[in-house]
Amino acid sequence: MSDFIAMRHVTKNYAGVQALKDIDFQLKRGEIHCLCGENGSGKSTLIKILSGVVKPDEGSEITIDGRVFPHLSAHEALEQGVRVIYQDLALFPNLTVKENIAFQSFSEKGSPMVSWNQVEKTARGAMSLIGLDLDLNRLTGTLPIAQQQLVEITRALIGEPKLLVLDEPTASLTRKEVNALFEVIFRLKSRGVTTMFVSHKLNEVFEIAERVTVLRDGERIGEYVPSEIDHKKLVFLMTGRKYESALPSPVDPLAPNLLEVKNLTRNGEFTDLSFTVKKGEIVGITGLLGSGRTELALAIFGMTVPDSGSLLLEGKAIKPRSNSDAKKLGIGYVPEDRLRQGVIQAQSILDNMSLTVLEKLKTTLGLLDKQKMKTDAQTWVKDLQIKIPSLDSSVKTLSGGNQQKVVLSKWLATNPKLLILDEPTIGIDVLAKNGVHDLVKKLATKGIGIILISDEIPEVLSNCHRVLVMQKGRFVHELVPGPDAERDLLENFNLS
Amino acid sequence: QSIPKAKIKQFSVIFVPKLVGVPWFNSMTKGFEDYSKGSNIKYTVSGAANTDPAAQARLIEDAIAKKPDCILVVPNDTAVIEPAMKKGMAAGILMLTSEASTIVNAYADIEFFILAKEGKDMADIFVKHAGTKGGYAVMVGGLTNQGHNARADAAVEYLAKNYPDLKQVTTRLEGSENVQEAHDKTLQLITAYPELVGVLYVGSAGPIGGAQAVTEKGVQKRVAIVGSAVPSQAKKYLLDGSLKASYIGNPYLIGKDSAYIIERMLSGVKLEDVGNLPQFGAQTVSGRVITFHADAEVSAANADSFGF
Amino acid sequence: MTNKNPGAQLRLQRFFGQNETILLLVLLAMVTAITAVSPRFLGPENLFSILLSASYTGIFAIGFLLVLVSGGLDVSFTAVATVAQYAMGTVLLANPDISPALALLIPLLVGMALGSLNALLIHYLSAPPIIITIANLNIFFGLLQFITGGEWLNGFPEWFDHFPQTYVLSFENADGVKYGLSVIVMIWLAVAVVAGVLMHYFKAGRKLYAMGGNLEAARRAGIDILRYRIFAYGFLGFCAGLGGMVHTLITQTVVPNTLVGHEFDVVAAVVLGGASIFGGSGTVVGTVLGVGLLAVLSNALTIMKVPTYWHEVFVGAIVILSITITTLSALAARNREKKYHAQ
Amino acid sequence: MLNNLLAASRAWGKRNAEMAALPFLLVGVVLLLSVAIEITSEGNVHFLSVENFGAMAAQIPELGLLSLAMMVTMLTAGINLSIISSANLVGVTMAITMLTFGPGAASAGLTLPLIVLTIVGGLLFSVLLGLFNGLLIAKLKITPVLATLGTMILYEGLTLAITKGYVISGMPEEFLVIASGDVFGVPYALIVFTVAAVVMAYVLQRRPFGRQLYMLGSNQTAASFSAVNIDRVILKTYMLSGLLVGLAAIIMLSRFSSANARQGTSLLLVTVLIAVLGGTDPDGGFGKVLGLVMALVIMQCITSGLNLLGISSFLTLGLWGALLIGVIAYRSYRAKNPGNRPKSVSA
Ligand SMILES: Nc1ncnc2c1ncn2[C@@H]1O[C@H](COP(=O)(O)OP(=O)(O)OP(=O)(O)O)[C@@H](O)[C@H]1O
Ligand SMILES: Nc1ncnc2c1ncn2[C@@H]1O[C@H](COP(=O)(O)OP(=O)(O)OP(=O)(O)O)[C@@H](O)[C@H]1O
Ligand SMILES: [Mg+2]
Ligand SMILES: [Mg+2]
Repeated sequence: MSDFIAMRHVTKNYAGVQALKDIDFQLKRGEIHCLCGENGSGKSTLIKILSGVVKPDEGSEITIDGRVFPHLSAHEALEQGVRVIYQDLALFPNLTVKENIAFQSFSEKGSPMVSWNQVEKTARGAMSLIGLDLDLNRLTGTLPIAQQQLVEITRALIGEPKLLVLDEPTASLTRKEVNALFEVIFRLKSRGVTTMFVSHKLNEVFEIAERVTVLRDGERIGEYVPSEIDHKKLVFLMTGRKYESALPSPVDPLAPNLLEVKNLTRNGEFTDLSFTVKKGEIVGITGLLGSGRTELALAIFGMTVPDSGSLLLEGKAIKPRSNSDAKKLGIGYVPEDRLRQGVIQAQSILDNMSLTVLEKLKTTLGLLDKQKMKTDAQTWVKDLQIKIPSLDSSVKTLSGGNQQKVVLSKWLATNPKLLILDEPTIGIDVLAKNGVHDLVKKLATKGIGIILISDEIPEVLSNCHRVLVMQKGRFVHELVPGPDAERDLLENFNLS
Repeated sequence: QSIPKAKIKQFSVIFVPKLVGVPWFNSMTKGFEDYSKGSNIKYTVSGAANTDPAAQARLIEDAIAKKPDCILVVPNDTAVIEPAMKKGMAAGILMLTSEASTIVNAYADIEFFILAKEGKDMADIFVKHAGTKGGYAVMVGGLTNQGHNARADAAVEYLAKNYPDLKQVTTRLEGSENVQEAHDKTLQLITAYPELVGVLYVGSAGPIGGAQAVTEKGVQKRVAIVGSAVPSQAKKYLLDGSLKASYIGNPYLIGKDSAYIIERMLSGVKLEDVGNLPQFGAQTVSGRVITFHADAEVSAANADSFGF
Repeated sequence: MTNKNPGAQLRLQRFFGQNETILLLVLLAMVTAITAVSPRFLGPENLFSILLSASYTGIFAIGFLLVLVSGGLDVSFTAVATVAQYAMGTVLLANPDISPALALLIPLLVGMALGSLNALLIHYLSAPPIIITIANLNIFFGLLQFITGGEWLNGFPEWFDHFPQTYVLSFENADGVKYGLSVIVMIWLAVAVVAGVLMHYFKAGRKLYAMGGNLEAARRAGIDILRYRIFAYGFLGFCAGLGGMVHTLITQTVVPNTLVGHEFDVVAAVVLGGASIFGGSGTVVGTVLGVGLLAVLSNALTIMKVPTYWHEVFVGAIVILSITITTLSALAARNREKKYHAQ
Repeated sequence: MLNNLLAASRAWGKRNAEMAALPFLLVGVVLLLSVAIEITSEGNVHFLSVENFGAMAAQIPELGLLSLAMMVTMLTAGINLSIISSANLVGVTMAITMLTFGPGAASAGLTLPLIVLTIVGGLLFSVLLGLFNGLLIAKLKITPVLATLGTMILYEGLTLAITKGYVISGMPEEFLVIASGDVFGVPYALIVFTVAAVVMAYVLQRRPFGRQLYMLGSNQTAASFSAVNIDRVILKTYMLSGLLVGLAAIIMLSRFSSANARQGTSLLLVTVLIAVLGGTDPDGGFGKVLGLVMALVIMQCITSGLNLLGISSFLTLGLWGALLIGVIAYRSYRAKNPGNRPKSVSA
């Protein structure tokens, strides 16, 4: 099989940051090729160069079907059949679903006019390819993030895709959607379409990849066949280190209830939810997309008001009306959308870390104690092992895992009794993920009650004391992680 | 002539008009300059790009820093510039104003029309064309334009006293600095008030817009358009009868006579002793206000003689 | 609420929740109220004159809409219009025999050139458009006034004179005077229709919406951002030139400081028409309605015999009120959609 | 010694990238103007003279306060287009109060208490006007441009309705002292501005509210998820903007001894210009008082300097625009080519 695409000597320097160093990378026609590496190892950059969004430095060379380009333009890449689903979605929130899906046809030569019939037909056809059924006339921005991802995937199937690039497409998908996606990939493979795939969920890599290229710090480590390496080896190749993960230390069965949720209902979101969290307990909540887990979290965190039911914290009834109420009560929430809800990217690490505790940092004059602000932040940086250039650097210079730790530290600084973590490891690499998991378990030993919301079954099973399964706004199952847990979930709820 | 050149005192005068870049003040400045050609007075203009009174006060303060011999201000708002004028006087500058008879902090104020006469003349001309019965409206350039308000007040007062059957249909309108606005508002007046017999405009764009409006509606005969239009612009409308009359002074000549007054004052002559003016002749002095009357009726026949 | 036909119901709600529909309802309510107070308002003569006097603002607004939709902003268009009309006026006075077509082409070209300059600066300096265009407003207007001394232009050739009184549809009133739909209004409507078709039926128009919705996504989708920026700002420049030309045709004069300073009148009309100040949304129909609403208001205040001193209070209050209504109904619509789709 | 100084200045420039060029620009402008004025005026007039500094000192406070009022709202990614019309409404209200009760108070020897009451009332009123803006933005979710565009027209309309277009003048002498008086040659108004600027700098940098305001300006959603009460910060911001406008109104009223509906309208866009020149990001989240003050002084030097040179105010307008574009071009160049780092260290 000849190489369909060959990238040679690809180098990229972002104003002093060496994102890629002299990378060679090949794709064979019709193969499924995974790109692995830690956060910031250059995966997205390589993809953007291939799609013509980023221009590589002088000396780089890209060959597609025998044609040689020193660099591509976005338009040329599309013409060559390269379709990319970006990590940070690239949809037009103000346009309808059908227009987003068929948008590529607007760049084709031919009539300068739009044929709306054609747009609708194209969109419908592409959706049927992956068995999607969405209101074509809905504005894309009003869709939940998972459905937006599906729109993005559908869009990539328009025209004559020769190469489908997926940059962490499964980050916000649950197993059900992931399965559907894999099916699409196999179907496309049978039509000769090549797939390039990036994921931090290594089990998925082993499930689907035919070849794996590993990047580390912008350098190519090598190319492997999955059957020849295992999970641990791959992690080692990516990080240059070995790691072990431990199960959470057991909860004291006599520990008092920290949080009691009784018959909590919010119309249209969740119904009649009751559960408890003990001090030092990690309760996992998993389920399908749109099952209402985030909504539950927001209600406990005071950002929405439930219609009925009650909340008790340490035995006392609470009714947080806002998240500052919740904060005062000792509740913290790490939101699911790190980039939009979690960090303030443009601002400094110091400012992000102290945002929740500004009132506590006041001196007698009512002014902020900058010194205390800094020393406190330094302590968190050390405790959570956050890798930062300096406290004054903006958060956007950090990798995903370190950004997530900044969010965590912001809430830990409030000295919470209850911490709700909503998808805390989306899009962060194995080591960072491991770091977050270790941290969560350590916090539990200090008596903090934790609610861990996650789509990743292995994540909840290996980090929680107890797992609740939610569907359509109700709890449908409860289990304690054990040898049969995984099978149980798969068989009863199609969750793997 | 035998005085050595170096010993001739050079006087510098800064002219601060309401705003720069409009024909009226361009023409007035030319009057200053032409009068002073070959004399020992040098004029510079320092005007704002808009009629914001605050901006003008800033300019006066800057002008004072330049330590000229004399500053002549045509204020957008007399009250606003008082403190700045006071500063100038304290700095020993001959501070003068024009069109600001109520000024307190100035050595003299030059008025180129007699307000009472202005009111009477405008009113009389208006009545000549609009008749003595019915409704009329008054439009100024801007509701906050104090000079326009004063003239409008004078005319309205005179009309109210002498022609009781002529009634103002509504409060003063604004838009007389903008042809389109004057045109639109005039049309609205015609629509809203069937009893309308005429509109009196203070502000040079107003009469043009008004004339266009009555032409459009074919009511030139019924609604008299009278106001202070720029003669060169007005001529066409005066000829076709849509503009009945214009009443305005000649800024070029006003500039020349103002320059004359300034020259005399700079050379130490008291205000009372200025004497007859080269262009407009007689003047009266009362307190610190020196007044001559430059405004005259513009007709199709004499429009060209105004030179602007 | 019944669940018989939720889809149809939603569609109905969508229609009534639409900004354009709400605006139209507000406009109709206003017209009814005004007519109740002063029946003269509703006469065809007055309505045609409202259209005529709103025409140049209307033309500016269409151009402004395009820039807004593309995610940009431009407050320099009044200065561009002034420079354009001044250029035309100067040429006309210097060569009275110049062919009308050529003379009328001048402001359009000047407008497009200056508009494109805005686009180039915004693109290459990657600077906020509002800042670049405030700067250019000062540069364009300042230099024009400095160079020309602000002299007024008038006394244009004969053919220039009668333009606004050329009617497409004409009637005679009781006095036997002709009135009707002026060509100038038709120019406005033509620009609106062209823009409307362009925005909805042409790929170029959809690309502008895309850029305004998500610039990075547009870049990744292979849209040549610079080209479409030049297109949007150039089109506004074109509209500014055209508006300036129309303004000169109506007033028969060029007075440099009449348009500058009235940028916010146009901004108010366009956002009242439902265009988002952050780009990506807005329609031509909404914009025309927004312009209409403000034009009706300013016309009606005099006709309703409201004392002049209170006019601005009314305008301010109505602007705040309409924006509140459209903002709140947009929020309500979004919640409705969410609820419907959650079912 | 010199090296330390250089290093310190480089560190400062790094920390304050958005205003790093301003000190040089300021020095450059002053030098250029001094020389140009010296030459053209043949030594009669000096840029670096007591008179000129006096003139500039008189003009800086009101423009400075208004620019601060504009800047705080821009930090939250908002804008306040109603600053000028608020100032006029407040000014007119205060003027009418003093004129109405002035004679009575004077005969009773209570002029001073009346003035103090008027000032306090005026400040409260302007905070209220700001609050109204804040309510429209925070509670009704109207975008700041539109909300303040509406109130800009509304407030001006109210002032016009009150004054019928006439100017209200003749404030008590004791009130005029605010603008005309000085201590050791420093005008009171300048002191007011300086104090306001220093307090603002502290509030923005060192009060919890200030930090929240910046954070909210960068990413409102994330700030709200961090338990920042968004509505309250926005309300406070616009009230603070109102308060600064109130101070400007007092100074304007005292400086002109009069108030009317449309004073200072030409300053609106100038305040935006000054804020941006001083490094405030119109997209929110960044900007410092020090930068604004430097930009203010630069603008004032240019305006006054060009006036002294006798240059047309239209050319000055054009030069402002060119200066702004120049500074933005410089910043954009620096952003694309940061530091004097060699192109590739590792290669
Ligand atoms: N626009 C940019 N400007 C400056 N540096 C950048 C830019 N984009 C990426 N980088 C840097 O280049 C490096 C590689 O980034 P890239 O996004 O390719 O990593 P990645 O492997 O996709 O990471 P992740 O798994 O977190 O998505 C990182 O150090 C990143 O900070
Ligand atoms: N497939 C779907 N069809 C219709 N509405 C959906 C769908 N998925 C999600 N939603 C709605 O979108 C909203 C938010 O979606 P989101 O994906 O964040 O789910 P969620 O409630 O946070 O649950 P989870 O955390 O389990 O994903 C929910 O209110 C849900 O009703
Ligand atoms: Mg990536
Ligand atoms: Mg969720």
